[in-house]
Amino acid sequence: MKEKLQSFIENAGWPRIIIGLFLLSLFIAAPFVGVRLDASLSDTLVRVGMNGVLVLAMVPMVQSGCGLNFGLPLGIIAGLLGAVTSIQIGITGGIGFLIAMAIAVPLAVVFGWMYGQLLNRVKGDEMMIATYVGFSSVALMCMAWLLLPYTSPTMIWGYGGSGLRTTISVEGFWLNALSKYLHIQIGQFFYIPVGMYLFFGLMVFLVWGFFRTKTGTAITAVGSNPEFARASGIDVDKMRTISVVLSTVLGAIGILVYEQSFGFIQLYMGPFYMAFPAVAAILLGGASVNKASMMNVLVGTFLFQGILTMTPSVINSVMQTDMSEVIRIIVSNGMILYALTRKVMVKR
Amino acid sequence: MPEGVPLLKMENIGKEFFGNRVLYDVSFSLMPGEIMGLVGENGAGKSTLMNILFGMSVIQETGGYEGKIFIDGEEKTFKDPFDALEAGIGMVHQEFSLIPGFTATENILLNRESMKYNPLVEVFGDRFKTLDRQDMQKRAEKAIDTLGVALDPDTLISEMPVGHKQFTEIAREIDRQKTRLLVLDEPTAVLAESEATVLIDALKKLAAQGIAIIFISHRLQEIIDLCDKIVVLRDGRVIQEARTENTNVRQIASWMVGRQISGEACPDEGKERTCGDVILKTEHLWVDMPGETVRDVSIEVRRGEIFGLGGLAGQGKVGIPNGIMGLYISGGKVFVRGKEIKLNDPAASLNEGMAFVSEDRRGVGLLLDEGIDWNITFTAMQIQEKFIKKLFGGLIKWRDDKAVTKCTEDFIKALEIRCTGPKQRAVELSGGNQQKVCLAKAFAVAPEILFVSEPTRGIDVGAKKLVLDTLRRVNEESGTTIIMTSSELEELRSVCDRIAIINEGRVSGILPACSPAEEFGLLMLGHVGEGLAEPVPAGNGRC
Amino acid sequence: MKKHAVCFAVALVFALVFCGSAFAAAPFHIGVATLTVSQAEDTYRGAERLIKEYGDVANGGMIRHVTMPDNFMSEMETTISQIVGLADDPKVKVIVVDDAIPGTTEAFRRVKEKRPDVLCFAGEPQEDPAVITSTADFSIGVDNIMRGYLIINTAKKLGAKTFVHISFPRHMSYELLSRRRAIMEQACKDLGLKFAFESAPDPTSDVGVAGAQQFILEKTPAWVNKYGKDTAFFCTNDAQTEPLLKQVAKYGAIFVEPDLPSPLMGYPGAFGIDLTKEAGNWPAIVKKVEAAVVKAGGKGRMGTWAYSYGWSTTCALAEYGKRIVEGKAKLYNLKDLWKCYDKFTPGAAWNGAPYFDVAKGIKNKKLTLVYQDTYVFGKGYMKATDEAVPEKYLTIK
Amino acid sequence: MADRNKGSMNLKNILANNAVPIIFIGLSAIAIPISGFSGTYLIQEMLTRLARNSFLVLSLLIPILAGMGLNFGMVLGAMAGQIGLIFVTDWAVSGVSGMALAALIGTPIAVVLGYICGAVLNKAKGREMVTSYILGFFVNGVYQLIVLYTMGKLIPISNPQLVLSRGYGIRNAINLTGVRHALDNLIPFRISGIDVPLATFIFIGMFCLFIVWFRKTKIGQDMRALGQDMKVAEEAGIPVERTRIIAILISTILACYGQIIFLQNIGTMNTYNSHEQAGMFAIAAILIGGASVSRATITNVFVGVILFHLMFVVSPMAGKELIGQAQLGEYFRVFVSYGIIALALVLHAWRRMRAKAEARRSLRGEE
Repeated sequence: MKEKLQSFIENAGWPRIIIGLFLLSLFIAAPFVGVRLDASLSDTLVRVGMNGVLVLAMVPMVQSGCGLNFGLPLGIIAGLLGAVTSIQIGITGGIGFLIAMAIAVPLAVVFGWMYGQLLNRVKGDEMMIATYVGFSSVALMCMAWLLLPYTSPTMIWGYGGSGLRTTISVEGFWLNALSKYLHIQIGQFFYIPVGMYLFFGLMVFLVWGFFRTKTGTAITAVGSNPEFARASGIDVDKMRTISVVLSTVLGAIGILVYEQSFGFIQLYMGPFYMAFPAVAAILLGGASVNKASMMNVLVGTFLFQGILTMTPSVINSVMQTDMSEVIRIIVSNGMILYALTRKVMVKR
Repeated sequence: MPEGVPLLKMENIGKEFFGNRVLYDVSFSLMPGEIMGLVGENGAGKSTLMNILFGMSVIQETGGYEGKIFIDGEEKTFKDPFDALEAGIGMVHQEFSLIPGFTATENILLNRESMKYNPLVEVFGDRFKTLDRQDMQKRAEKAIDTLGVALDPDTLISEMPVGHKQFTEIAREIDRQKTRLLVLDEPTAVLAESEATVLIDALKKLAAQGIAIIFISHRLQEIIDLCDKIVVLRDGRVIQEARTENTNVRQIASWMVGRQISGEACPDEGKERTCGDVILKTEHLWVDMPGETVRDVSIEVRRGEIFGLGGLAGQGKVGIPNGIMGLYISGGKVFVRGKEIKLNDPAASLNEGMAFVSEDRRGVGLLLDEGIDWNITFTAMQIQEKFIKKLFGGLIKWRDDKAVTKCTEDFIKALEIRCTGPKQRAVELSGGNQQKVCLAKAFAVAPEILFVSEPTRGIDVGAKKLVLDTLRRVNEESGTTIIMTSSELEELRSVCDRIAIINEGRVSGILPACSPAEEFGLLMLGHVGEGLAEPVPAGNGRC
Repeated sequence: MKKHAVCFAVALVFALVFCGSAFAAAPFHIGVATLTVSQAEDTYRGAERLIKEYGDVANGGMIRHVTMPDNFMSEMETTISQIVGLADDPKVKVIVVDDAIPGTTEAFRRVKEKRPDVLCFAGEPQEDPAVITSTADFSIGVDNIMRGYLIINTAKKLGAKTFVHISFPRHMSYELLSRRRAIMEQACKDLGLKFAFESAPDPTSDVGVAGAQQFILEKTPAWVNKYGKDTAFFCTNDAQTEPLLKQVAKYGAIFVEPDLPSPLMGYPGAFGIDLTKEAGNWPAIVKKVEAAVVKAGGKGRMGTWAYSYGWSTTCALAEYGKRIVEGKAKLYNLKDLWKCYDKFTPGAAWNGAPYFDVAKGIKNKKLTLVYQDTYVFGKGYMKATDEAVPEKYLTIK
Repeated sequence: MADRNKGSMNLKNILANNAVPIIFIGLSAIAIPISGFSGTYLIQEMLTRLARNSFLVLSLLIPILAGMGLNFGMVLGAMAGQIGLIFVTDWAVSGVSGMALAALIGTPIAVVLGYICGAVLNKAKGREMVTSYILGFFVNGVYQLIVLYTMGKLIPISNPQLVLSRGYGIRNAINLTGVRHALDNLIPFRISGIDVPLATFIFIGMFCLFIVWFRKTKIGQDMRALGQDMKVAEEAGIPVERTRIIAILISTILACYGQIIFLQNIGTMNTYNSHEQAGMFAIAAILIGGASVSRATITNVFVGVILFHLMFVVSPMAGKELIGQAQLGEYFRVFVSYGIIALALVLHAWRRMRAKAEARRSLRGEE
């Protein structure tokens, strides 16, 4: 029994157990302080579905040894372009969503390819450069949002008559395009968007599957030991580029999934900090900077989003103070820090 | 023997690494001002002996040593190199321990700089003393003068020729006022002959001032020129201790490599071996592999042959397979089955039916963080699309994990890899088992030509035998041509048909494996033409 | 780097075209500094309205418009230099900064050091009242003291039984926001409502704007369930107002008015309202928004101000400054100020008074707090400007 | 032949080594006339910004010397300085003595934070930059916790101008009237209508001398050594981890002083945000000045501050004048400032790889 426990702790890792227990205690405490358990749980689950693909977008680059994708905004921008173009075209429902995706994915491929070329030139410094590439591309797009000739009245500034708004509602277009399929509603507050989960599941399956193909295996090997891969006749730069493209495409799809559930498209500085929650989630899930699994994605997204949902409401109700927000910041950044300073440990 | 108390006396030194005995009962002594040459093959135990003397942490971490060390007749134990420095022992390692952006002066006085007092020291402590550049310059010049070489103390290390770097290292040891014993580990390996001469003169000067020197080198002529006496180590034992005036290069060489068991060198004597036509040919191959530069190598290897590449470390033998397999930038021409192959492209070499077991197991040979199964099957999967299920008419190349596991299990059985199962991570295996995994990886592609580089380095005797037997078996059963690189001549002689000795990036000679050991010894030391037999052209071996 | 080069090449061509137009002589210039549309649309549009009225300096007009950083909380340096840069033009006699984000005080101080004659006006100061009044000649803030009572009062009129105040730590470090919260709590007690405080993630923290909005989006239904349908929600952050409006309409709760009220605040985004035809015409915008809100189910339960607070204030401050320079109005004469408001907001009822400093116990004429009547969609004006606010609320901390 | 080769190599190297400043000078040369700012204004602005920012940027030099890259952890020092300023404002100590007192209070806090930062970075060797970046976020949370919830309650702050009227927590903006321009105006100096903050420049000058001196000390030499080769330094007996901590410690303390100088010039303090961008902008400035993550000089600092801030001042205006929309200038500025950092990092990485290839080439045989 004791051994079992020990091996469980070893497998899960202390940080996850601590956060998991913390989250569990929040869930237990919730009903006593007047926070509805079903609603909270449902919120957390919905968030996992919404953010899951964005967190998944970290995996290919981590696996290929490019580090955490702080350049996620680049993929998000591709997704946003797809989203606004789809609204401009004006087709509603699932087809509109598909159109958005059809536009976003090729753009993401192009962006990702360029981004990959850049990262191949700066091996070893990927994370820092990715951060700044993300930031500057967001600023560049700020100009583009104002200048691009979109005309759909739901998107442009009401008063000025040109340029895109900061927040665009997707209601009436493809709000819940995925979420509404097969969704389960139990009572008023418990709701599971099965459609979105299926899609997320599909994405996880595709990524998982990809890493079981020849190319995916090669990418993993490149991340594990580029010299080994090279000696086995693998074109390391090409594999890295593929992984970056894949990450960027997933980022683009991820933001679309996010938006269809969220109901709004966030332009301008919106994508600026989108990478951080995803990075935090996957690190929280137990990934390291060069190894990540589907399990890391699922666990990490659940823990991170759970804390995000639960701390403000529960701690706020317990302590009657707004301090919860500060505590959340300390906890989540503390965990990332822990993950970064952890020595690469040899198991067993 | 000179009279008086010896400066250094090592008595009955022994050392074991994880049950692998590398030193047996080694004793010698050294008088002040005496120069001792320490010779022996790679792996004879020279470095371990010096590491013990210098108190390197690796010795402590692996369970210490046996025997006693006396300095001036007093017993000493060194817990770390700083103890040894304190006792007046200076060591110049094979790899330079220099800071490239610093001048010679700064390197000579690294962490021993002259300092001036300033009032801030009272607040912040001694490390806030300012450097006394003038005094540093003086000290550096003095040390350089002692060496008697022309070295500008203001030159940056990064801009120096290799020889000057070596002098800087030695000058650093000289600057230590306490240094009375200087250990030089292959100081001339990187030097041109003229530079080596200057160094030898400088060392003689030092000895004249009473500093004792232990000089490790493979250049036997230098040893004879410089040293007062030599100690020859072989397989961890002192084979011979002699005054240099009483010996010569030939004799030392035979002491170094000679073994009573020389009959074993040609295991298959009498057995007829059939070799085919030339399968691999290189013309003026050069390889830019740091530390193992290959300059101009032209060899021919026949089908079904086991071809050995021997020579001392750093001479380029390891560079040859690395260059042919495209791991390091290379030039010249390589023909396989008469067809010229594309260099600098690992995939092209692999596609030609060649495979490589790298000497750098952890760096190139293994995916340490992945399971054994991946390690073994990866190359075959990527190059030959083995273990791949094609779905949707080849659109998706799905990894066939079942086949992977099956193949891995077969190899685990065949090569007796000790592990918990196909999924165990490579990093958790012992060196010998890791080596078996590397071999299995090469066998998995069923190569026509197999390069094996230092296959027995760092593994125990049992594993060694298994590895060598496996190579022999594969050669016999599948007719695989094997090109094996090894620093252990005996190992080569026990397996190979012919052995090429590489010296300074060039072939200094090719001999049948049964040739006398001394001849190989001479070739290794660069004494081309002084050998007993003429180099053997391809096809003149036992084939 | 290529990108930069291309940008500049394009830019250069533009410059040559623009430089062509001659500088006709306006008698003096008015400098206007606002945020960008992505941060605060209304003030930016106010500046555009002024340019429409008085012309851009580049084309010989009166208005010199600059923007301040989006990331203004941490880029104070840029804010300062942008505002001080306005005074570099010797013809600038009035500088209007709206929103007067942190850094405005210091910028004004620097302007005054060089050009004491320049009138420095601040709209909606985000620095402490005591801080901004130390350098600005005149400031206008939204009357959070009065509104602390009035919003609750209006909420009661709309049938609210509970009042939920949503905010986060950083906002609660703003004196007026923190005090307003205290006043609201007291007013709730006095008027028989239940007061609740809910905290939400800070949009400037690591979760970003979207994460903060999402929190509101999912929590609102739970809150409505917890506190009942007759709950009035109030949120201190603009970005979070948008999803809040959407959910309030959907779940049938009450929303009196946004923190910085405007028909453009939150509503067009939340309900996806097409306002292209109405651009620039406030009454028409209100009508369109009203239709959308009623359709979404917020009839008689959701409100705002008919004219944008930020837009009106930017315009009024510039107009006020212009009239003072021209000698047509006097500084600190509120009647003159109301006239300026009226010019841009025909038909709207404004009220306001000089700020009362609780710590010092004196009125500060340099900061005037203003408020407009609340317009509830599908119901009409609430006559909030006619309401008398009990004295005691003025001193609640 | 060899010489000519070397000559062209050198020119190429000079261009490559200074690509970032060269691009910046080019950009500025185009943007200044477009922006329409007067020369006096720009000179004044540059002098002010030089005085304001140089110290913060200088604090980056020592960790670079020690091979730890760009210290994003300097925001920790900035926070320490701000805490010092809060107390000084509360006690109404004004002028230079107020600044000195603020520095005195900030120093021990900076020492503690710097030690923590150094210790954390020792555990993240090779990932220093990202780690210190996240550390900044983390400590920011702690800072908020302390300043917003304990000050005024657990930590006595009496001035009602500072504490929120709810009784605890510091207000979001603090007027630093007491120490405002205390240093800048200590020695009044005016030349043809331009105010020169002479005392600040003297102070910065003294600090530059300190750095020059520091490089000459034993510890400076040790840092240089381990900055170049940690392993060799360790073998030579230099206490590597300790020296690295000291490097960060010094940087943090200097950042603390730098932030105090910065804020005395700004005059108001954004309690919860002033420090946030301190690191980002200081790093941008030093990179634009031509420094790399492994090599930086005092000249880099000053050139960088001038170029970066020139761009900062000019680009919004230039953008506005060019495109006709005020806000595009703002976005353009953000784009330029982040883009340039990305570009600088890419160029450095590329150059490093080239240098490595070069070094390997020298190992190659005669062929």
